[in-house]
Formats: sequence, C-alpha cells, structure tokens
Amino acid sequence: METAELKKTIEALLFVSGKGISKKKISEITETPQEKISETVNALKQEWNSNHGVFIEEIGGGYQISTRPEYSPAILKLYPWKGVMRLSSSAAEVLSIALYKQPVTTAEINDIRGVDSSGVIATLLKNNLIKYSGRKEGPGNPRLIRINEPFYHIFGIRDVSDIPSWQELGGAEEETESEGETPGDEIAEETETNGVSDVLEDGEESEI
Amino acid sequence: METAELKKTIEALLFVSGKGISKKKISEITETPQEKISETVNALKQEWNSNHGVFIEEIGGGYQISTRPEYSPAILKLYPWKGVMRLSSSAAEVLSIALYKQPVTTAEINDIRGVDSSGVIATLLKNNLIKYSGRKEGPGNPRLIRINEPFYHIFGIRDVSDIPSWQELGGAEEETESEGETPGDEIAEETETNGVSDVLEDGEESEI
Amino acid sequence: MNGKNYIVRLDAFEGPLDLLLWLIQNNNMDIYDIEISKITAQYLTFIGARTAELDAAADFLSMATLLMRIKSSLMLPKESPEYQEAVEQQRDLSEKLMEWKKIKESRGILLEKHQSRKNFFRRDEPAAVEIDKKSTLSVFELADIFANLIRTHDKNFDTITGPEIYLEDVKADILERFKSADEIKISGMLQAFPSKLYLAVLILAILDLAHDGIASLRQEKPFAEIYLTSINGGKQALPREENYAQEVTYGNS
Repeated sequence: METAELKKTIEALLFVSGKGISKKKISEITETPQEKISETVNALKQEWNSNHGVFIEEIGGGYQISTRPEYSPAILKLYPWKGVMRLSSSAAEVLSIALYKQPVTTAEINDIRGVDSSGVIATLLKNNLIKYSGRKEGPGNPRLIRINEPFYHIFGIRDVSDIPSWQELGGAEEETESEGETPGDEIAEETETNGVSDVLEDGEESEI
Repeated sequence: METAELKKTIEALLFVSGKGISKKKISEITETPQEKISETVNALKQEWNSNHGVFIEEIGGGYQISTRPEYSPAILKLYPWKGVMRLSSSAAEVLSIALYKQPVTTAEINDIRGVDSSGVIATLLKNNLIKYSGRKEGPGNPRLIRINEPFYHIFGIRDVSDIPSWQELGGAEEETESEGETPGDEIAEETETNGVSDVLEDGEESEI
Repeated sequence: MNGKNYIVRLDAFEGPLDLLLWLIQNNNMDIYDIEISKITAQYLTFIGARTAELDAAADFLSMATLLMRIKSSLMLPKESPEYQEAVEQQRDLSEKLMEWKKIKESRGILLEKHQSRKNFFRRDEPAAVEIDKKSTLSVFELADIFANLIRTHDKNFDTITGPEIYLEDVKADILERFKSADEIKISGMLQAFPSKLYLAVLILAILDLAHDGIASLRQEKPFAEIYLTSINGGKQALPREENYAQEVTYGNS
C-alpha cells in the first residue's frame, strides 16, 4: 500500500477500534510488511503527538489512540464514572500473580496470597482486567485465569521491558529457577493469541 | 477556554466518545459559548477533513468523528460484521412509522401495520435504530418509541431537514392531519433531549 | 523483637506469609536461612497478643502450627524421617515467602503505574460510527413505505393479512435444529411449512447463515438433496465477549 494511503488507513483503524491493535493485525489488514507499519506509525506519531488532544501510543504490544492527560477533566465531565479509579492492594496482588504466573487457577492464587481471593477475582473478571481462558488438566479441571488486554492500557505497560522479570523481583536474592516462563514470554504470547489483536470478539448482527 | 486548548479538548472528547456529541454538551463541558464551539469545530474540520483517514462531521445536531468511506474495506477486515445494513421489509415499515409518527407505542405500530411487530421492534431496538424514551399517558402507560441517533448516520441524514416532509409524501393528500406535531418538530426535539447528547447511558460503577 | 514493634496491628498484614516476611526482614534474616525457633517464638508472641483482632484467625493459626511442627522436628536426630520432612517443609516455606515477596513488590509497581495512568483515556469499544454501514434503503424509500402503509391502513383497516414469515425467525428455527442435529435436510424443513413464501425466506436464511460462517451447504450433485451443516455447533462465528464495553473502574472498598 502506498504510504499516504497506509497512513490514513491506520488512522481509520485506530479510531474505529479505540483499543489497541497489534502491528501484526494492521500488517495483515493492509497487506503491508510489519516494518513498513512501524515506520508509518512512527511518522503518524510525529504528526499527531504534538498539537492535538489525542496521541498514538504503544500499549501491550499494539497501537492505540489515547487522550492527553491534560484533557482528563473534560473527559471526566463526559464520563464521570471513569474517575472512580482506585485499585485496592489486594486487587493489585491478584493482578501481579496473574501477570507473572499465568495461566493460573483460583486455588493457586489463594495459595500464594494465603487468603481467599475469590471476591477480588470476580471483580477483576467483571472489569475485564483478567479473563478465564481454558481449564487446567487435573482434578476438577479448574478454570485458568489470564491477564486480559485492557490491563495493559490501565497500567500503561508498553511491553515486557516496562516490568521487571520474575527473576528481578524480590531483591534478586538467590533464585530457584523453577519458573518455566518469564513474564516476557507471557506478554508476548498474550499479545499474539489473546491480546490486542482480539478485535473480533464483539460480534454483531447487522441484518435486521 | 483559550482557542488552542479548546480545539484539543474537543478532539479528545470526540475521539474518546466514538459517537456524536451535541454542541450543547461540548459547550457545557468546556464552559464555552456554543458559537465559539461551532467556530472551533470549523477550524478543526479544516485541519482533519483533508489528508486524514477520519474526518469530523455534523450529524443529528452534534459532531462526531467518522472514518472516510475509502477505508471501509480495511475496517471490514477488522470487524467483518460491520457493513451494509439490510432492512427486512417489516423492519423498514416499523422504522418508517417510528420516523413519522414518533413518539409512538408498540400498539400503535401494530395497529398501522395490522400485524404484530414486537419481534421487529425488538430487533430495531437491539440495533439502536429506535429507542424507548418515556411513556405515554393513559391506560397501561405504554412505552414510547423514538428514532435513535445512529439512524441518522446509517441513512446518511445530517439532520431533520434531510427527511422528506410529510407533505411531500405520496400518500399525503389523503391524510387526516390529526397529528398535532409535524415530524420535523418531533425529530428536532429528539435531537435536543434524547439524541446525541446521551453519552452517559452506559455508565457503571464498580468497586473491587 | 523489641517492644515498639507491638504497635503494628495484625490487620496491617495480608496474611500469615506477610507477617512472617515482616518478622524475617525485621530480624535481618535471609528468607532461605530462617532461624526457625527464633521466628516461631516471635510469630507466636505476635499473634498471641492479637487473637481478638483476627478475622482470618484460622490462616494465622495454621501457620503457627506449621512453624511449631518444623521447629520441633528439627530438634530430632538428623537421620529421622521427621527431620528430613521438616527440612523440606522449611524449604517450601522459604519458596513461598520469596514468591510472596516478589508479588508484593510487583503489587507496588502496579499500584504506582496505575496511579500514573489515571488521566489517560481511550475508548474500550469500537466506535459507534460506521461510515460503511449504510442502509440499502434510502430515506425517501422509507417515506414511500410509510405512505403506502398509511394508504393500506386507511382502506383495509379490518383486513387480516396472512402470517408474516420473519427471516430472523427462520434463522432461529435452523439454529434450534442444529442443537439436535449437525446436518439438516432442507426438504425436511419445507415439509413442515409448505409455502412459496416460506421457501423464499428459508433460502435467504440459509444464505445468511452460510455468509455468516454459521453453516455450510452440501449437495452431492445437481438437483439432489441439499444439506445444511452447522459450523462450530451453530454458534455465532464471532464470539461475544462478556462485559465487552464495560468501563473499568475499581476501588478499595
């Protein structure tokens, strides 16, 4: 696709989606190599990222349009309920566990925290910060919990380099390398399979 | 509000909303006279409406950002379920009644069509072409149906002046003008009170 | 532990691991080298003074039990199975403490990141604007339809028209049949409602379902029986995510 057209197509896609769209997805839609997409988005960022009320940011391995923080008072007048954004420390703990240990069961979360977490899990699910995805093989086949895409936006996590690895946490004391996956792997996989590229989830009938 | 700031605030509002916002609402949020809003949006239009994948349009008495039609194929790849809306003949009938008789009850629609229309009404409601708004005084206080804002967009109508007037209709000569209100009045009122300024309808608070 | 630490309330701790970690750090001990008898004594003193505060008493008490068991087993001869088991249990406890420590640290990072993001907004749902979603009918056609309706209505107010067959009803009917059979014979559906109108709507419904990726069509040869096969159990090809458009708000109750 020709650069000027590609730029406008990406603008249209980002606007319609609202949520992040992965580079891979944009590349598929526009039938353009991913490097060209990065290049074009960078040009778009330059164009947009000064002198406008919105900007293009990279979140959770995808691109999205976000409003500049200066205009949050106006946004909050339009959507007053968006202002209630307190995060309890227990919610942050459950999210941490989901982030580093995903996929993880409720029982495993309870075990790590040493207290029952089902209420917190229910609320996080309701708020789309985590999601159920599959079941664990074994007795009772408990449901598996994973981080959901809006998490990356809420916490402003661009990619893995934005969070310490599991090994780096805890003051880097001697490590037992029992963890098979690094959070880095998880986020990358998330983005691939369940993250920002999941734009088809909101099915709708257009024939009436 | 200073012009440059106002411009950016309106951009932030329009991008985050994704649907129309009335001039009145923007004026309230920004505490700026409506004339100043019109002026600023016109400046914004100049800026956005050339050389971008999205543009600012005036729809149903409000402003919204829309994608340029050239980029529909890309959007359809992102959301294959979006596209052309085909109306069944029964849906078209109910919609035409809602358009010219609004506000109207289900019973009145059934009466005009001579068949039960509740299924069609449910589908039109689901597709946001009509909406419930208020109740009729009288036995049972039935709910009143009105045209909903997306209708304007789907039918490519800017505002009420684009709707063929009652007098222009083929059947107009045999009409008993028992209707106290012209459809024009109705739609204008619609836009003011229940139309594009209704952006708070899906608010929800939840706590973890 | 010195006396001033007793000001700390038990509900300041998330659970027994949190308390244990605090005690260990307070004593400058290594998580992987806990002086079990010292820590056990402090743990017991601490919760002993505060049992009344305890909502989650059971959790704290079961940790106390574990600590005491490890402590007493470690006093047995090294060759005894109990001793070996206690070493194992202490090792497990260290692992859990380290895990907890990491989660606490990550919690702090997330809370901080969250705070710094509170003024950034995006739309979590697709735009209502669909420039490509246009009605195949124009508003003038809609006006004509209404004019016709009114005419018909005036002349034939009492005429009862035949039952209408709705496309969505026929589609729903097919989807219903898919619940019990993966493949439907189309002639079978017509037998139930033998009318030209039904056939016409049925064909539209089938084409729609095929178009939406819900069903596929199969015919062995021209003019042979046509079979409609469900794809994905007759479910919508595009799954709807629950609470998709919900705003994300949360708080600490």
